[in-house]
Amino acid sequence: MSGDLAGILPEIVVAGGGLLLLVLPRVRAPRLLGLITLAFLAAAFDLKLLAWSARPFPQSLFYGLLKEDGFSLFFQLLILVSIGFVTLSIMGYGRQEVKARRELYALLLLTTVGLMLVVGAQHLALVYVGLETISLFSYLLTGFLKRESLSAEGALKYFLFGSLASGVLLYGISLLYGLTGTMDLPGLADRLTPVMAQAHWAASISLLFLLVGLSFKVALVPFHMWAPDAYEGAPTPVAAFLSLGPKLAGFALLVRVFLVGISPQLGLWPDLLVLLSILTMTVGNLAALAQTNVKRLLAYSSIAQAGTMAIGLAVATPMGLTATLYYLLAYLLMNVGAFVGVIAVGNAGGREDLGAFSGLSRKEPLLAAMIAVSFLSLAGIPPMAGFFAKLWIFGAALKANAVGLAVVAAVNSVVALFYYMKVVKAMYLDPPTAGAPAIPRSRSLGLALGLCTVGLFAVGLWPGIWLTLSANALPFPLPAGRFP
Amino acid sequence: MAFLARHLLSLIVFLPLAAGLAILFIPKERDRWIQAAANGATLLVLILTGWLALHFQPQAPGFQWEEAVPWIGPIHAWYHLGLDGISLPLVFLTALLSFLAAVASTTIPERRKEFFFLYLLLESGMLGTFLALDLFLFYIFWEVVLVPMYFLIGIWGGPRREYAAIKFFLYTLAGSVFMLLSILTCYLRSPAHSFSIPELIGKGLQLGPAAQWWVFLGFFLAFAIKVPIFPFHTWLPDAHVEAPAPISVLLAGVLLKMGGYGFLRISFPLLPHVAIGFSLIMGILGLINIVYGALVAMAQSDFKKLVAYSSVSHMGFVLLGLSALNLTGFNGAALEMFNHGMITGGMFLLVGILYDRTHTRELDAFGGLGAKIPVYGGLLSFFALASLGLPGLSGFVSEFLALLGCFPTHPAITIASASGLVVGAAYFLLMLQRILLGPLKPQWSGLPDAGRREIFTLVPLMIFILWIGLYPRCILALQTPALTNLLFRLGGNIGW
Amino acid sequence: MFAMSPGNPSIGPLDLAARAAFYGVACATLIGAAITVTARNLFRAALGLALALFGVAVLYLFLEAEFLAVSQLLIYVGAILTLIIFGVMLTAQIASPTQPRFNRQAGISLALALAVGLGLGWIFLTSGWPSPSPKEPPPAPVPLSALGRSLISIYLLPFELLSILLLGTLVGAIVIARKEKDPE
Amino acid sequence: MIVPLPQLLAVSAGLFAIGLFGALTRKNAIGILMSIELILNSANLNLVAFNRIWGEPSGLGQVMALFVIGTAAGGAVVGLALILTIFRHRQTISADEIKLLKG
Amino acid sequence: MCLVVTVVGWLIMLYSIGYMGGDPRFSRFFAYLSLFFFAMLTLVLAGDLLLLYIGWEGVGLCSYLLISFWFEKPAAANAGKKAFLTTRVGDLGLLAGILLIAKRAGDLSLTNLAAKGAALGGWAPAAALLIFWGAAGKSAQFPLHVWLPDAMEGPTPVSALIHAATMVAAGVYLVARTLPLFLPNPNALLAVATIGGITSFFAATIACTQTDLKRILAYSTISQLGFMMMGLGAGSAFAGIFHLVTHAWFKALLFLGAGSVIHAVHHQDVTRMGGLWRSMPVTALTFTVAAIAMAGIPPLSGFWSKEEILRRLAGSGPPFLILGLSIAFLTAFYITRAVVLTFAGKPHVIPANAHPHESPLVMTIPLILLMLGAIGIGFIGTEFAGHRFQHFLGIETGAAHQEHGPAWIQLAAIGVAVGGIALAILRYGLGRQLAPARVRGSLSWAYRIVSNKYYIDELYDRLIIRPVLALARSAFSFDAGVIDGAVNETGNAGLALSRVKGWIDQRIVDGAVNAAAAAVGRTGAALRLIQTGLVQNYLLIAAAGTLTLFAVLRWLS
Repeated sequence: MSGDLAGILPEIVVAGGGLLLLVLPRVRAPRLLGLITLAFLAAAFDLKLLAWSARPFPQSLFYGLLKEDGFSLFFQLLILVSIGFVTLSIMGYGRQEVKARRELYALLLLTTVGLMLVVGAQHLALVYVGLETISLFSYLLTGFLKRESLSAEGALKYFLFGSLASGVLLYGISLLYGLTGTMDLPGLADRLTPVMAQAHWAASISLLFLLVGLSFKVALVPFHMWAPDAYEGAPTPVAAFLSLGPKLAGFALLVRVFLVGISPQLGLWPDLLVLLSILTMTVGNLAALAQTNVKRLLAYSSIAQAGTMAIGLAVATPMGLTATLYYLLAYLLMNVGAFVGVIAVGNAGGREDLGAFSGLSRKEPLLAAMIAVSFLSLAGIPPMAGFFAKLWIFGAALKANAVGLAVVAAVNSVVALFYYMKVVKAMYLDPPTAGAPAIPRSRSLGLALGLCTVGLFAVGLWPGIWLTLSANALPFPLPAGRFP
Repeated sequence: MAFLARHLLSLIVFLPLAAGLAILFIPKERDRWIQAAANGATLLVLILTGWLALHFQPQAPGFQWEEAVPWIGPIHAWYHLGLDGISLPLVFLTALLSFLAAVASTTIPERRKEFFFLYLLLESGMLGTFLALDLFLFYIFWEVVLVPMYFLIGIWGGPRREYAAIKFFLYTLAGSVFMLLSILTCYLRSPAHSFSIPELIGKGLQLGPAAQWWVFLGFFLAFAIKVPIFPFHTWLPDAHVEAPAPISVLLAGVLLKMGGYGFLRISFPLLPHVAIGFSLIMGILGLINIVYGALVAMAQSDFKKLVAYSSVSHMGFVLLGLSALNLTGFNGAALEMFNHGMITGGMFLLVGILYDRTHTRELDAFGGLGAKIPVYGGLLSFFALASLGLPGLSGFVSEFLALLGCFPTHPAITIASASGLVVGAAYFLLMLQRILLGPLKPQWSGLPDAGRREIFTLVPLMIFILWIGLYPRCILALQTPALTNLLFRLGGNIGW
Repeated sequence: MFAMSPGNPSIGPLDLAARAAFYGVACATLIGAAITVTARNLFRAALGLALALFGVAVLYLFLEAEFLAVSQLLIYVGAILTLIIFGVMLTAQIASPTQPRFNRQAGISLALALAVGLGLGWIFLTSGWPSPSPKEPPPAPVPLSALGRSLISIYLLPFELLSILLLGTLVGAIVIARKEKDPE
Repeated sequence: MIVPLPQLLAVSAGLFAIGLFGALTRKNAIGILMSIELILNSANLNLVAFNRIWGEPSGLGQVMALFVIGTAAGGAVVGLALILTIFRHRQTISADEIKLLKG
Repeated sequence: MCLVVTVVGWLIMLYSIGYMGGDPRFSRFFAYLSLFFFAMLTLVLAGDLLLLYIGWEGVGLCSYLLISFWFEKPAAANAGKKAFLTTRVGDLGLLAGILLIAKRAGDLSLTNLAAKGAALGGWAPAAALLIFWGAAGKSAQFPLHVWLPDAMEGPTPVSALIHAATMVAAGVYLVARTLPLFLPNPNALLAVATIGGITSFFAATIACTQTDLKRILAYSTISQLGFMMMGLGAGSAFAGIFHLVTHAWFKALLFLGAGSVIHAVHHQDVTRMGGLWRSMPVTALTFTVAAIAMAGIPPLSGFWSKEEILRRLAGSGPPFLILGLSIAFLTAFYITRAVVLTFAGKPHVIPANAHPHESPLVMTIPLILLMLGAIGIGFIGTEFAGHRFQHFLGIETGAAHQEHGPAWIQLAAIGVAVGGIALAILRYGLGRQLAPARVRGSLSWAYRIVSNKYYIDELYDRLIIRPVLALARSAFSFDAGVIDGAVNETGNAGLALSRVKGWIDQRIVDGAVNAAAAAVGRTGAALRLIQTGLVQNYLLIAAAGTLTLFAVLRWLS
């Protein structure tokens, strides 16, 4: 038991941080809250790094409910980094009533616990409780801008949609349990093979429900419709969080459940994922074209990006999965960059539409350049990380002979370019709006953007390191010589 | 020094970028410094490439000044640069036009710091594209060109700049995305398992005939959009017209060549069977480009648009030469790229000079300027004549070689294409007539003639145009061995 | 004999009575559910939900899960439903007779729900449900103590996570729902 | 006591379908919340029933059902908090009037 | 040829100093002229078709530059463009021919052409005709001759040099050069001869009707070029080249003389001239000598070369001979007409304020020198000079020497020349001045017709002049209306076509892209509509999506 507790020490640290923030006496300086949060996150990050270096893998904890392997560590590190970025962006957020609330930071840390546990979960009970934790806290965070009715509206829609989705997920779990008698992922994998033959449709339905529940988390089309509304209503840092945390967890679980737990040979999950990813990319990109609110645009963009990432899972090869992991890393950096840009611009006048970005390059050349780097990376322009991420995905699809998928993805990346460039165009080509308020300086936002920019180039120009990292994080041993 | 000599190509590629970054740190008020830095950097690159050209050994096999460093370990992508006879003229062209256009960029009115940063980034990208020997690196440079170009058109362009910029960006990206898929397929389906172009060529691809066609088409789309080949050309008039003059120079002078270069460097040697099968289509497309481009150019009333469409027509000769599948044709195609860069680059500079003075490009707004600004008139006539393929000037040599090369392969197409020469003459003469001849309009009575700086930007081009027109061997000798190699691979007619 | 083997011979009268009771409870549950989704009056819908929840609790009893039945009553009916009724009263939208009960997509939703229900039912009735070992006697119901033990041993992690969840939701809900007095 | 599994599952399927219908059609946000509770209950019914079949010593199904009840409580709290907030802003909790965010 | 170019060219340059004096672009004129010499000499001295082609295009360029030298005049600008374009059409043929030869024969040098012809095999006639096509463009042969009359918009020395003496002869030179290609192919030769004949006759008739002095000369040039082509078509390079040389002299002289006149009276209309011999005797003298030379009166140069061609034509068959003779007749007629109208008679319609005077020495000296040439140059090709020219050319001397045509050809040639001159004098020199009765009286040899003088007038008028005039008129109108029109219409049609293409470009090609983009955009907008903001719509879509996924799953398995 003590070994188990030692294994989840980082999670305990984070949870402790969250609880500490709850019981902390009222703190006037939001920066202090942020720094405390960051300190706990950094501690957990450090411990996770320690765990990474202190192999052997994998370790099974808590009666096999939790698995500490390269995969979960990879995701946990990504989660910690993204929550760190979110914290930084909260610290730079202009809305005092949001960022001064210690409950916000506490909830963020508690959500982090849920996220970290979920990505290592080997048991559907833990998966369910973990997902519920993430979801419920996400709803709350979305509604945190309580003076704005839009925030509550977004949160409510998110909540209603999410509750139904988790009901469906739960129903799927219950059926799966009925068919196999277990919720243990490895055990499930063993017992499902005969069941698929015996009760094909019941098993199919249960897995389909599972897929739907997870697709909601990742916001795959047609389970994406909450996302734009929630993103737009949420405080921008929370929108950034929504585009990262739940997505990371969702992808981790999709891999854990569908690629490892249920082998792709069972059933037609890869085909369904192909369908979902095509739909998601296309709908996400097309819908994003018509947007003028940058936050909403980014919501659709992150839907489309998730669709692209799903290709790596759909082809169900080591290369594909590696590509998805790399993509997640790149996506984290560029999406944070984009959202931080929205926050910085929104801080000036509260506007988050394209017009607010007009002429930014003349007023704030450095800020504009960094935002542009993020958007160009999202569009997949080399040598930023986003390009390489797309590249691996295309490569994985081609390698798996899914040429059609690769072509659809390629066409989509062209469509996507158009709306990403709308933002860049506004910043660089449009004249500044007369009388627009100056953008307040924020060190934390600058730090976050700077880190993202540097990271995008670092991941882009030396992709080999990160590719190897992703490949090492695969949840199954890499077949020798098959990569890439 | 030895280190520099060993990394000469890298130096050439990244020198502009370094200078561009340095320019970002020059205070905005020091405009002369900014201009001087840009001029200096481009001049230095020009000197270095000139040195390369002088020390290039045409007969030596393979690539020269090659550099290869592992870059992305897991996928065997290398940082691999090298120079051969196909790339050398284009590299030199890039360096020359970049320098001249930088000198001509004094007319850019505002945001000059950003302009020159992007400009130098663009130069790095273009040089890198021509020097990269690794498909992956090639693609990166290829894309790197797009971004600064987007901004250069979008920020400093004409009234419809935003439309033109995004159109250019979307078109080219659409093409290059498919090229990326093709590159990946090559990589995945080659026993070489590498992105290195020589290695891929050496070991071949393991692809069925149909798949080879698809891969070829992927490359083709990217290159066709860049060249541009009908019907993928519609970005070109917009982009050329809206771009500021120095950028139009690079756009027409260098960027279009990237497509033709891609055929010679990648598509043809990598997929020889398809290249042979594609020859007829290529020839027909070349014909369409020539005739169609010329006819549309004739209908233009906008000076710049006319020159832009003339590029479409001229690039048709490149295609014609490529479709020939023999040494003469290839020589013609490669030379036409070089020549067209010089000639059209000069034309766009001239358009810019006139536009700076008059702020109009309507051909009918001019007239009789030949008497008012004779130096300009002379320069314009010179470039127009070079462009319409007057023998003795470089344009003729390459067009003739392309026709000559294509003739045995596709006689009918060649003859039909030759009619483009007549139409070409027609619209250029019409243009000259509308600008220079006829009575002088009163509003231009105060028009100053071409200044020293402007003449300075044009004279080097004229020297080259004349030199190559009279003594084309100087370039042909450089590229012939490399093209011969390529033809060996294609099994084409080397003797012709 | 539990389980579904069709030709089970030993069906005694007691079984029959139990079975009748089961069907009754099942019907009550479904009717409660139906009231929940159809009642125009929201308060009545809440009562329907109570009926359904109660019915489910009785079904738990049938399944020899007494602790769960009690928990259902305590937590669901006792707490959650009360909360919901509070919500109904706070938002003062108990009934609005002028408004239609359903939104405009009722028809298609009905078709969809029917398809789902019938499809699920058909699949459940036709699937061969596995059983661990058909020849052995049915496993004994899980004793409460085992349940308790596994909650603090095997399932400690989700259990603790659940506590974090509840704590967090309470705090968060208070923050969000509380009327803002001081702009902290 | 003997309860045939298929019939039980049918009840759960019925609850699920009714809940789904309610979630799709109830105009009132609280009504949707209640419908979702029905769905959760249908799943719980499954869990307990299957637990009875498999007779696992750890009582996984029942434990899971307890977790579900717990999370449902949390969900109801969150949901009601959000509904109250939106009611404060808009004086309505009718799902087809909450549509400022769209497009 | 080279000598012709340099010597005649030198004289014309000298003349130009006077003619162009005072022009603001004096220096540029001479720059262009020098460039022309460079190109022309390249053309002439080229030992290789490609180099020849370079010179060929070069002279075309200079021609363009010089025709539109006074570019402020729209007519001049148009004429230059027309010249360049029309010859470009011809160049196309030449280029194709070069390509063909290059492909089939391997190299492009002008040596061993006969062997090349053999190597070309069945392609030889095609190659020959393509080359002829090119030559036709440059030498203004039917139907590509339309540019030459317009080219008279250029300064007169230019007309003399380029459009009379040298450049237009380049086509003849080319055909002569490549004659070995033609020789084995009778059909090719026939084509050359036929085209040449048609052109020549056609142009000659037109020349009879023109009133613009330079245009008369221009049509005469066309006619003479056609005549040369006929000579070549008859298979004799010598005949063509010989006439080319003589023609260069007298036609240059004619043009310079005309230039001198125009310089003096400032217009070009012969009907408004007359009696100019008084005020400008040198010009009148030289012009008249040149005219006589051209008309073919021995012993002036034109006679010898013309006779040579006619003799050759006799070998080609009677139709060609008759055609040749009639051309010779017409030539004599129209050139005399021009002389008579310009110089003879009283100065009757000159504008009152104009005082024509003789041109300066720098202009008249070249005239005189050219006159000497026009008189004497013919001898180099005759028996009297021992066929020096044939030896000089080094081509087919033997054949030319031995094969003497019948003597009546010489006589006929003289006859038609004299006839033409006489007729012209009759009609223009005397007919105008004298009353009809005096005409009857003065012409004793027409005594029998005296009583029927009206009939003779009628006959002349009806049978010769009217039909000729009508023919000429119709030919001119054909030229102006149909062919020129066709060229113009082609131009217009091309323009229209290119406009259509521009439209296609914008609407169809670009349109397709834009339409695709618009479709994408509309889909995006439609997707916005789906996102209604109603959460239950979202749920419904999600549920329907799940069902669909299930259906897909069933369908797949």
